[in-house]
Amino acid sequence: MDKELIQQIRDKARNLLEEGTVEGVIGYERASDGVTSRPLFVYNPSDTERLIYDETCAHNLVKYLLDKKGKKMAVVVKPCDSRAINLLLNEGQIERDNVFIIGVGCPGMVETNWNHKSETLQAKCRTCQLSKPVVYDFLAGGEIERQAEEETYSDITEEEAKSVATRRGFWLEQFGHCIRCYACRQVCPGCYCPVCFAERLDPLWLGIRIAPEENDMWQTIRSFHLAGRCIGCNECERVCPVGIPLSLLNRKLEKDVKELFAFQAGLDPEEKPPFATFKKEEVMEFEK
Amino acid sequence: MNLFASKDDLIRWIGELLKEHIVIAPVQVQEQTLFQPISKAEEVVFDFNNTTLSPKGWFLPPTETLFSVQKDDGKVELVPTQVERDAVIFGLHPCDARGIALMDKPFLEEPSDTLYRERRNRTALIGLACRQAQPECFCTSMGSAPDDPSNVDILLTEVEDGYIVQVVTEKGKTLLPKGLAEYKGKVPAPPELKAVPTREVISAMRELFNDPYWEQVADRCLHCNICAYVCPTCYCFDMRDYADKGKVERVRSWESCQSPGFSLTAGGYDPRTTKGERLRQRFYHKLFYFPEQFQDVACVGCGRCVRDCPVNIDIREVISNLQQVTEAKSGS
Amino acid sequence: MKSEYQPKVIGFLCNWCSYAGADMAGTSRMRYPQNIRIIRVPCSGRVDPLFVVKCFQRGADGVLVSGCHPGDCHYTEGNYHTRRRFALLREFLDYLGIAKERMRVEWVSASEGQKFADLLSDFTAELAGLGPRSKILDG
Amino acid sequence: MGLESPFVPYLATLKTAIQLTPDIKLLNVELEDPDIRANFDYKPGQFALLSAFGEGEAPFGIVSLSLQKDGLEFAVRRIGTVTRALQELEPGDTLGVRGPFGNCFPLEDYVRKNIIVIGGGIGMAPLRPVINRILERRNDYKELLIINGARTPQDLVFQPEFPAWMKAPGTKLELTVDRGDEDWKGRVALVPDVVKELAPSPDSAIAIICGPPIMIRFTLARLRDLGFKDNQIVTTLEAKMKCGLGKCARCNLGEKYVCQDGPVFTLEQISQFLEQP
Repeated sequence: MDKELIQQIRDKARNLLEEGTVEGVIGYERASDGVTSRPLFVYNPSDTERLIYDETCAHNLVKYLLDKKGKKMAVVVKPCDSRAINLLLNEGQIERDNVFIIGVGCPGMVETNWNHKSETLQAKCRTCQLSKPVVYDFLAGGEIERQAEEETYSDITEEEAKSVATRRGFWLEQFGHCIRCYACRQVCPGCYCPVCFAERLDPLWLGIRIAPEENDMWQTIRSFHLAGRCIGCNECERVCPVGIPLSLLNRKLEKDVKELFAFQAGLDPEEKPPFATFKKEEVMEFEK
Repeated sequence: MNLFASKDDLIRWIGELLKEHIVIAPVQVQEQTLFQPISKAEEVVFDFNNTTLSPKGWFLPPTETLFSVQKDDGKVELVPTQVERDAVIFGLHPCDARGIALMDKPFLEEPSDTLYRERRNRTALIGLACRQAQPECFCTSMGSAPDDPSNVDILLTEVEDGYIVQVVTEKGKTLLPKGLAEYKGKVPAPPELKAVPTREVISAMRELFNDPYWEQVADRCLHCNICAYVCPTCYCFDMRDYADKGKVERVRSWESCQSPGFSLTAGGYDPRTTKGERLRQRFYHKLFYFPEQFQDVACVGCGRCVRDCPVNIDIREVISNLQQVTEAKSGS
Repeated sequence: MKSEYQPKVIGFLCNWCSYAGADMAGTSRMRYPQNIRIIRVPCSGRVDPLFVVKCFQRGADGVLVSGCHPGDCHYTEGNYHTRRRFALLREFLDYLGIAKERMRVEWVSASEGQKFADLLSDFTAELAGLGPRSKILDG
Repeated sequence: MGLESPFVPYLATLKTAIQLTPDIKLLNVELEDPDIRANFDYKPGQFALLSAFGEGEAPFGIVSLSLQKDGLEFAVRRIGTVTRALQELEPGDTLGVRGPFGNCFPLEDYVRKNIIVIGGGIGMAPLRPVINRILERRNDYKELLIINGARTPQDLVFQPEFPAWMKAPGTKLELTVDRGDEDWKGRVALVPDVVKELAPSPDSAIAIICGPPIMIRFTLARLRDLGFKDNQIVTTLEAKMKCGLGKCARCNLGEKYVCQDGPVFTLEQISQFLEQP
């Protein structure tokens, strides 16, 4: 743990609360296992001492801003998470004036399970090119030198090279494990529809059966609704209790959106997302 | 009398059981250990921490057809699902067995859920005592123990060179393989677990309902259904028809009190709209409503929700927080 | 009775161009396969990817989304959005194991009855070549 | 094991379907099995689950008085997929019935009392058998005041029965709508205001109310202003229900299951629930 960095976060949080700049601060504290971390909501300056920050702080706290609409909140934001702020600003879900962003540099988060912390960096962190959040009001700890690999999507191209039938088999097996707990949706900062298509009753797009056909439709639509919107925090995959490799879906779409529309979500709060705009002159594969 | 079986004996025994039964046992699927029907004894995993999902799914499947609607010449007939075969759940830990015993209470209460009852009657439970406890385990605070034989037909306990076979019920006796020798050695002591002050809290629950604690702890709750679906005692369900090409079935699926439509009526009325109200329902059902109705806490201390909650809402911590709240209230 | 495999095609046709094109094919008595179930939509831009995925889930062998030619949209720009959306969806479904040949996006104007008939013949033949799939469980 | 499964409904045939309002139909259904029909004994306030096969099941209050008198009737308001499918059934079609479930209005306890029945919109449905039971045993009760509100005149539910209700001795029917139309000569007022205006006396009286939550909330306040005690106010609760058997754990309010302990409660009982509706 970087004590100095943590002190900066605590001091800032305490200031913001004492001055009344914000109603609450969303950060991290140590989890009940004493090893990993969990989200913490601080409303009382004295509780700021519970705030921590280290390589287990994987949660993307930006999601919680959607619960706190209309309230002034400060939030601890890692570089990858900061893209979610831009996404939500872009989509008019949060107001910039209501959010105080305590940016933190990130050396990369490690793989964790309850009561267990590994030395291995999360896959998304190995290719993360951001040395600091893309948007912040205060940067705790300053920029961090990162030596990231380039994102080559090699796992995606590997999948693409397989036959359609092989891919079908692979995904059906994966979706067969899905228990429709909807943790992937609930943790996602981009999933905020007041009524998700999965809960719409009329028309009933998705049945209640926890069965491959329905699960397949659930995951297909869930990930496609995030096309051009997924900011790559990979929280969905991290929280999946049955280990479905959701990043293979999200990053496939990320890759295609990059190739087809030269767009990456969450980098610019003003840039129009790919499905909100078009170029008259562009020609798609099916038109050739 | 305790008997002794080597691991080879067990494998042979499972092979025998497979002839007449569906055998559901822990198997390794990618990174997970899951209870699944096996086709051969070698698939069974003996050394595992609690499986990703509890074996409750055998009795209350994630999805099942309750009955199908058959139309013949315009005449409608409803055909209920039948339980076809006897089954054995092999290798379940005592906490999971207690989970099944607790599920019995709502489902076997009259009018009993026939499909559940039939599966229950036709399934034998062969338990496996836990030689090690995980940090998330707290079964001894929830009416069970790592070596608790009370909810299984046979309990196996691993010893150095094999397994102690303890026959608990008559049903268990009928399943026993022939020729097992008596076990005369010592029965190993179960692992010790830290206590959670459940009883104290339950008696105070009525006073805690409107405490601001619920909204505070729910702040970080994502309202996913993980805790409910991994839980051996969560039993809420949904029912709906499934129609495809003239085939109509009434299906029942798992549902969780954390999901958005859970208590929302068609007319648009919902008694639980805040995060705290929704999360509170889960803990009240476990720690207050279920005990009021059936005298037992609807938790077995298996630790799955502790282990799998993405934001570390730890029921043991909730219980001790509630105790603190109670103490603070009575102190002031 | 024909025993050979007849693929099932769902066609989402925009009201202004493609539906009129299909109508023209019909009224001009052009011959085209009868495998298509047509759903008229106000604009190809109305077609939610959800509709297409649902079709495949419930057993369609192929899905056609058809609208006005780019530049001719009755609502000025609906079909430009269609183009982007389904270019991506086709790739994605293919990745998930539903061959991209099973999903077509075509621009058919009100006067292109022949084009509509020809493309349906071609699509049906291609789907027949791919063979049947039972719901979404097969590629 | 067989048809004893509590989830398998009784088969029934739709006898008649009468359009009561633009979105409410009165369905009269007949249980197919004569033995089941003979034993399907229900009381005012109880409900049943109706199945539209292919869509699903939903709970409805039984609006008829007794099997012998009117068979089995339900007022179904089109509100979702199941209700739509039920409304689309034609006479002769098959549907499913499970029930009767829940408790009932303890009308025996109200003998020799003044009864005030207050219903809004489809909330009149469970009150209809209450009114008809009182009229059937008219001498057992004192004054009967019925306050029935709806959004518009067309939305007043049991209009064909209004003449009989008005004619009955010692009975007053007060109608009100939120919005009138050209032909409407009656009251244009909200139900709580009508309660205030008519100011029924709480002496030896019971108020039975059902309607949308907002109407109930303000009506309760008016009744309390008039001096009604919580044990003099009775209502029937709505909740998300799936099984009707206290098993699916969907409809609880605190430790009470609406499907088993309710749906009929006095305000006094409700105020003691841990969780408030």
